[in-house]
Amino acid sequence: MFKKILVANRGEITVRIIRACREMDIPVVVVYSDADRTALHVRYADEAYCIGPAPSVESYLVAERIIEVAKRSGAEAIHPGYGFLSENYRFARMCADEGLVFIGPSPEAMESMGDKVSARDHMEAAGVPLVPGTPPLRTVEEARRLVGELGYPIMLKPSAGGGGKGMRVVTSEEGLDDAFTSAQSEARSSFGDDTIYAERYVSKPRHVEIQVLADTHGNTVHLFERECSIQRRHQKVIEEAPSPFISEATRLAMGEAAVQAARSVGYAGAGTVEFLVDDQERFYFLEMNTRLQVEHSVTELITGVDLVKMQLLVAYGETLPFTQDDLRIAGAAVECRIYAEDPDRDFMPSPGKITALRAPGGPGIRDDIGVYEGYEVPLYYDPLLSKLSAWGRDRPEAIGRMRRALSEYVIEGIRTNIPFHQRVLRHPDFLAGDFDTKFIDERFLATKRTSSCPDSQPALIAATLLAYWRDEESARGSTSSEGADTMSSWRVAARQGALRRLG
Amino acid sequence: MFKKILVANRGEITVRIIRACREMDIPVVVVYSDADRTALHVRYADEAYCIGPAPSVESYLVAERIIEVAKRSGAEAIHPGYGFLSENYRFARMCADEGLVFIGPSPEAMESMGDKVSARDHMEAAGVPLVPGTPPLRTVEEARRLVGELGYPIMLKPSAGGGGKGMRVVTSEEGLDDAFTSAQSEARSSFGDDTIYAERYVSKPRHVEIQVLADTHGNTVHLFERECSIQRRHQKVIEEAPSPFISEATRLAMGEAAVQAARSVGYAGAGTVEFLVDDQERFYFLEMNTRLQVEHSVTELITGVDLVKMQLLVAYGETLPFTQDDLRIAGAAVECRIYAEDPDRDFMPSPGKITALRAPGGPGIRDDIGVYEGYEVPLYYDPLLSKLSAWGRDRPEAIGRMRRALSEYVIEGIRTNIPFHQRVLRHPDFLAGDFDTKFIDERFLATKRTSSCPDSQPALIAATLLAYWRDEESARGSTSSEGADTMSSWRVAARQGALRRLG
Amino acid sequence: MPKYVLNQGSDQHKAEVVRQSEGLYEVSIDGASAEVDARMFEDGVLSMIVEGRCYEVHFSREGHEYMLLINGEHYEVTARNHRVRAALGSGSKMLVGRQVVQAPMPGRVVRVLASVGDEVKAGDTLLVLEAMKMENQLRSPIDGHVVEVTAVAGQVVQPGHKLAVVE
Amino acid sequence: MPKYVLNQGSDQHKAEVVRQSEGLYEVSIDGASAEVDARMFEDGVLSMIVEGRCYEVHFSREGHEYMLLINGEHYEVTARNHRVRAALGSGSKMLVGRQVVQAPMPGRVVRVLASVGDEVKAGDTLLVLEAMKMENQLRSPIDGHVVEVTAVAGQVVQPGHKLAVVE
Repeated sequence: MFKKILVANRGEITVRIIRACREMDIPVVVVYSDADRTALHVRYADEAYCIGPAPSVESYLVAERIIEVAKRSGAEAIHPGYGFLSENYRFARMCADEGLVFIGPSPEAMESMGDKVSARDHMEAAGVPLVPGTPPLRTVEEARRLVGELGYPIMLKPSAGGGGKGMRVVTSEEGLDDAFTSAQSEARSSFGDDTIYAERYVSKPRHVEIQVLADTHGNTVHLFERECSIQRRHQKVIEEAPSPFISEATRLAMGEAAVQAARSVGYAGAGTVEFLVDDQERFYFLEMNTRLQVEHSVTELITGVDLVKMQLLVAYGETLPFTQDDLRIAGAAVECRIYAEDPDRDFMPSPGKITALRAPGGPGIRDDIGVYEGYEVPLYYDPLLSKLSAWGRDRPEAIGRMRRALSEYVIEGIRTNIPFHQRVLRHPDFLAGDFDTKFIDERFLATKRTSSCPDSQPALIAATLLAYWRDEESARGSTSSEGADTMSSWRVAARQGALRRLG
Repeated sequence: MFKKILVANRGEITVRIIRACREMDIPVVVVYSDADRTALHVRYADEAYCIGPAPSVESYLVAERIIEVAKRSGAEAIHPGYGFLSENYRFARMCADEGLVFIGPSPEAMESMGDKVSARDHMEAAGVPLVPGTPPLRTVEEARRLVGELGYPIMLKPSAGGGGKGMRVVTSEEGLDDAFTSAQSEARSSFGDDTIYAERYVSKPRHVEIQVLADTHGNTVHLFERECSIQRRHQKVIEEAPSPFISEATRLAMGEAAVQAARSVGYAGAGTVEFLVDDQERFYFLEMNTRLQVEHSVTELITGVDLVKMQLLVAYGETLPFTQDDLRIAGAAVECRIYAEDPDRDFMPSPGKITALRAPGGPGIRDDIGVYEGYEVPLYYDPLLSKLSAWGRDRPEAIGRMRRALSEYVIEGIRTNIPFHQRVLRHPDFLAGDFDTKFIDERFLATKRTSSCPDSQPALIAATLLAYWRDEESARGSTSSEGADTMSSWRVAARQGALRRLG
Repeated sequence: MPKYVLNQGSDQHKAEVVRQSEGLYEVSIDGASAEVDARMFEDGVLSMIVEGRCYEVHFSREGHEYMLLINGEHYEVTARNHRVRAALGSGSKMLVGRQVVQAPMPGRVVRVLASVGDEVKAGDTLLVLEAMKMENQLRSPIDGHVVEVTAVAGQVVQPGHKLAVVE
Repeated sequence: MPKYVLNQGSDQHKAEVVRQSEGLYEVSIDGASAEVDARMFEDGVLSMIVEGRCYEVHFSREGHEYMLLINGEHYEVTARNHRVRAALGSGSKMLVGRQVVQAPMPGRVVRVLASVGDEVKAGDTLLVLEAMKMENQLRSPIDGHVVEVTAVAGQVVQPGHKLAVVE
């Protein structure tokens, strides 16, 4: 195995990779920006080197500097994590040129999948399903014939432009003539081009992705799907595996398609093939992520496979220690991304100092954290604090454990989206598995929360006691003037036990 | 399911049971002593009632008071945890008399298994293997004949007395005559009674136990074994599942024997049948624990079954949701008991205040904790702070994860046995699975630690910096006189960030 | 006996506190009193046992307003003692007059949607600020007119930087 | 320049510290110097980066002796500056003379093994104290004779309670 590796990333994913290496007795070198000397990944590493100022363009994205640190420290390979340089095929090529192993697929595979058009072409050639469409429709008659072959419902789209202009959903042949005429005229007036084509309308779209793993000896397997339809503004926030929606037959077909997709570009390492699935369980290729995903833990929980260790094994040239037949789904897993953001204020980021932290534990709970108590969450990077995952023998048990764990999670000093997760995990549509990618934005957040307030009485009591203690404290003169009496100084007082005297 | 239950215990096991109930939406009532208002189980409960002073004989062991709280609060059932009243059949009977469900087996089953002699009789009748022996041996000739039938090696034991006096290990027939004569004479002079009998000598004994689970509808299954031979002074400290020692055939035979043992007393609920296993993989009944075990988590990790939830299900009268055929061993798990004790000072208990706490997380790690940062570990109870468990696809991965997690565990303010666990988990005999119940006391602790001290240089640097900061601090007069300059006040200073100014 | 006036949404309550012993209080809300065993822990969490029922209360404070998180639900309660209340008069929380919209955190102005003279409703987005890799909409705190826009798209701002004024 | 004498087991080292900037020090041990980026965190853990290598150091202190835990290994190092060292003379840590064995924690005396007049070696068990459900052996700190035994089996003792004296 590698004698030493470098992780070119920060935060919880770097901690995650350090943990895998530690378990394999591989020393880890990390890099950090000026803002990150106190970051957890630096505390956990074996070696750490500063590579520049806080903005990532001047540190975590400077390929040359990272490669220099790798060579100077004697690291044999570089794990890019996700984000930053992880999908940059030029960086992968630079590593190879410098005699370093890039822990990921070949630069060629990355390049093929990195460009959307090239990726679609590869997929079409490999027989992986894409959203079906027609060539440009010149006349109403041609539209009627070709759309009839495609099948309803369809979406009429102008070849030029975008932004929803000129698009029309048509559910049956009756509506086609009118829709075609008006779409053509809108396209003409909007873009000066009335070329219209039709694409199958993906109704109630779900985002379901397949984890694949391939070695350099021709073995490619899939590790089943992750359901990632719980998204806010196209950002995944809750993921689970398996999907509560797709059938065993669809799972099998999607897994095979994903393996096919990976093989078609000579893929090696861990990757994810993302699909859109409609309400008829038809699936269409979206894109392939040529790296580890944030949500990889749910796959690890249902398969028992440590994906980071597998990445290292494959990068070192070893053969995958299992075949497709060895893999089974055991139970169910769900992951909540814990962000430093305020769900009550439009999910505004909430940087600052974590004054208290207690992560949940107990049966079925896994916490992948990147912060610690006393840590100042910096402003420069992604607000992901931790990924909380829960495993259960079935979906209800996994969700029950997640809710229980969320209720135990103490993060003080900054706001987090934990209350948001708790509300989603109590929502009847989520529990029933009845949701699509629009659920959070269009159904969940759009409906005003009806405050049932079961604990209104304790809230009144708590506020009374807090006001009482504060008054007692000012009566004793233990705090300064009202102006300086900010919450934070008051918190410090609580930490020093001053309030326990009052209690 | 029950509308509400009471947990008649404290510490991490009560937190464990609360978690299961929370996941099943069952409100939990707890009881606490005067020393435990601030205990984690009180903070996590739905309801909490004080039942008396700190000593457990005046609180956690007062059956009447606990039953009164259960009735007053409307709890329908009582979970006894382990220790305290958990194996007290009179308490179980009192519960039944008061219309409360005792979450455990029937008082009759508890009574049968509680008495060693009665338990052995039951086992003999049920065909469960006991350490084979002979009747009293009156003459050398009789000894030669009966011991020959039993098979060597054997242990000669005086019927009277104990403490090792008069005992002789005999490995073959040649040594028998001399040993028998001298044993007789020593027994006569020591106890005034020269009756001698022989028992099969259990060489290199291992402690392997089988988890069983039975419902009240006649279904009894086993959930495989736990290896518990890593003991210090007969106290288990590290447990794992499966045992690295026994074969599949032995596993099967032991499982069947354990089910037989449970059936023979009409057992319902979760229980453990403990066996002694010799180096030939012959196993002998030791005793049955009619309750949840401390080390139940390793079984949960390899089977995916939540044993506490199963206890609740069975107590409510439901049928087990699986049969023996549904159960499989998946991977391997190991547990370390984290105690407040100082491994460098003869494992002296180390009560006090936990000034900082950071529990490990990440893949495969489960932490069942009963304390929190700022908690004062009380003097009155067991020093078990937490149970740390690790799961892996195989034993080496589980051990690797455990070592990694131990290295992340931060518990400041008191001493813990974490360094002891780390040493055991690096020991070649432990890694090879080559140990028995005498390993820790006779081989591991008996050999002086050869301090390889790989990090001696950083230790010198750290001590220098700590001394330097302390000098700087006193130079500024920020601490009081030398006499008051205790470590704890210094720590408080560090917590308040004073030292970061110096940094 | 310390007396408080509590406001939660549109509801108003009267509260009283009597300290009975170390950690033990009698708290009455609108005349209904309860015995409360209350402890403040070092993690900044308040633990209460109210007549046997346990609550872990996470909280923060702004002025006299307490933001409480209990069992995953948020509650906002203002608690004023009689003295403060007398000084305050009506105690209304309505925002009136000139409102300066400031940057709540360092970031980069991505888009400016408001122009001077625009009529806006409370909650309308005035501009979009990018921070921590996320786009954040800054909204008008009141119904009114935009009287000043100082933010420029692409500009990097520090907390407290004036971005717009609504009147 | 602050200078220290370090003792680890039977080894003695000379150390010097130069503060270079916020969090950055040059520390030399026996003349070999290293640049050390050192931070004390709120959990009481010291984080050091020594020429690129990271260490998390858990520590406690008694007098001038530091008990350090680094990567799961314990180290005990005494660090004295020149002033302290001068006042101390030889600095030897040998225990001599009359030694009082006290209860290190509250507990119950389970067994008393030593009698007045017994000859004991350092490390011999004098009595057994039960606390936190565990039996704890209290041992003689020196080679010598038991001159006093005040502990009685069954007795409940508080920390600091005199149990025996060895000379």
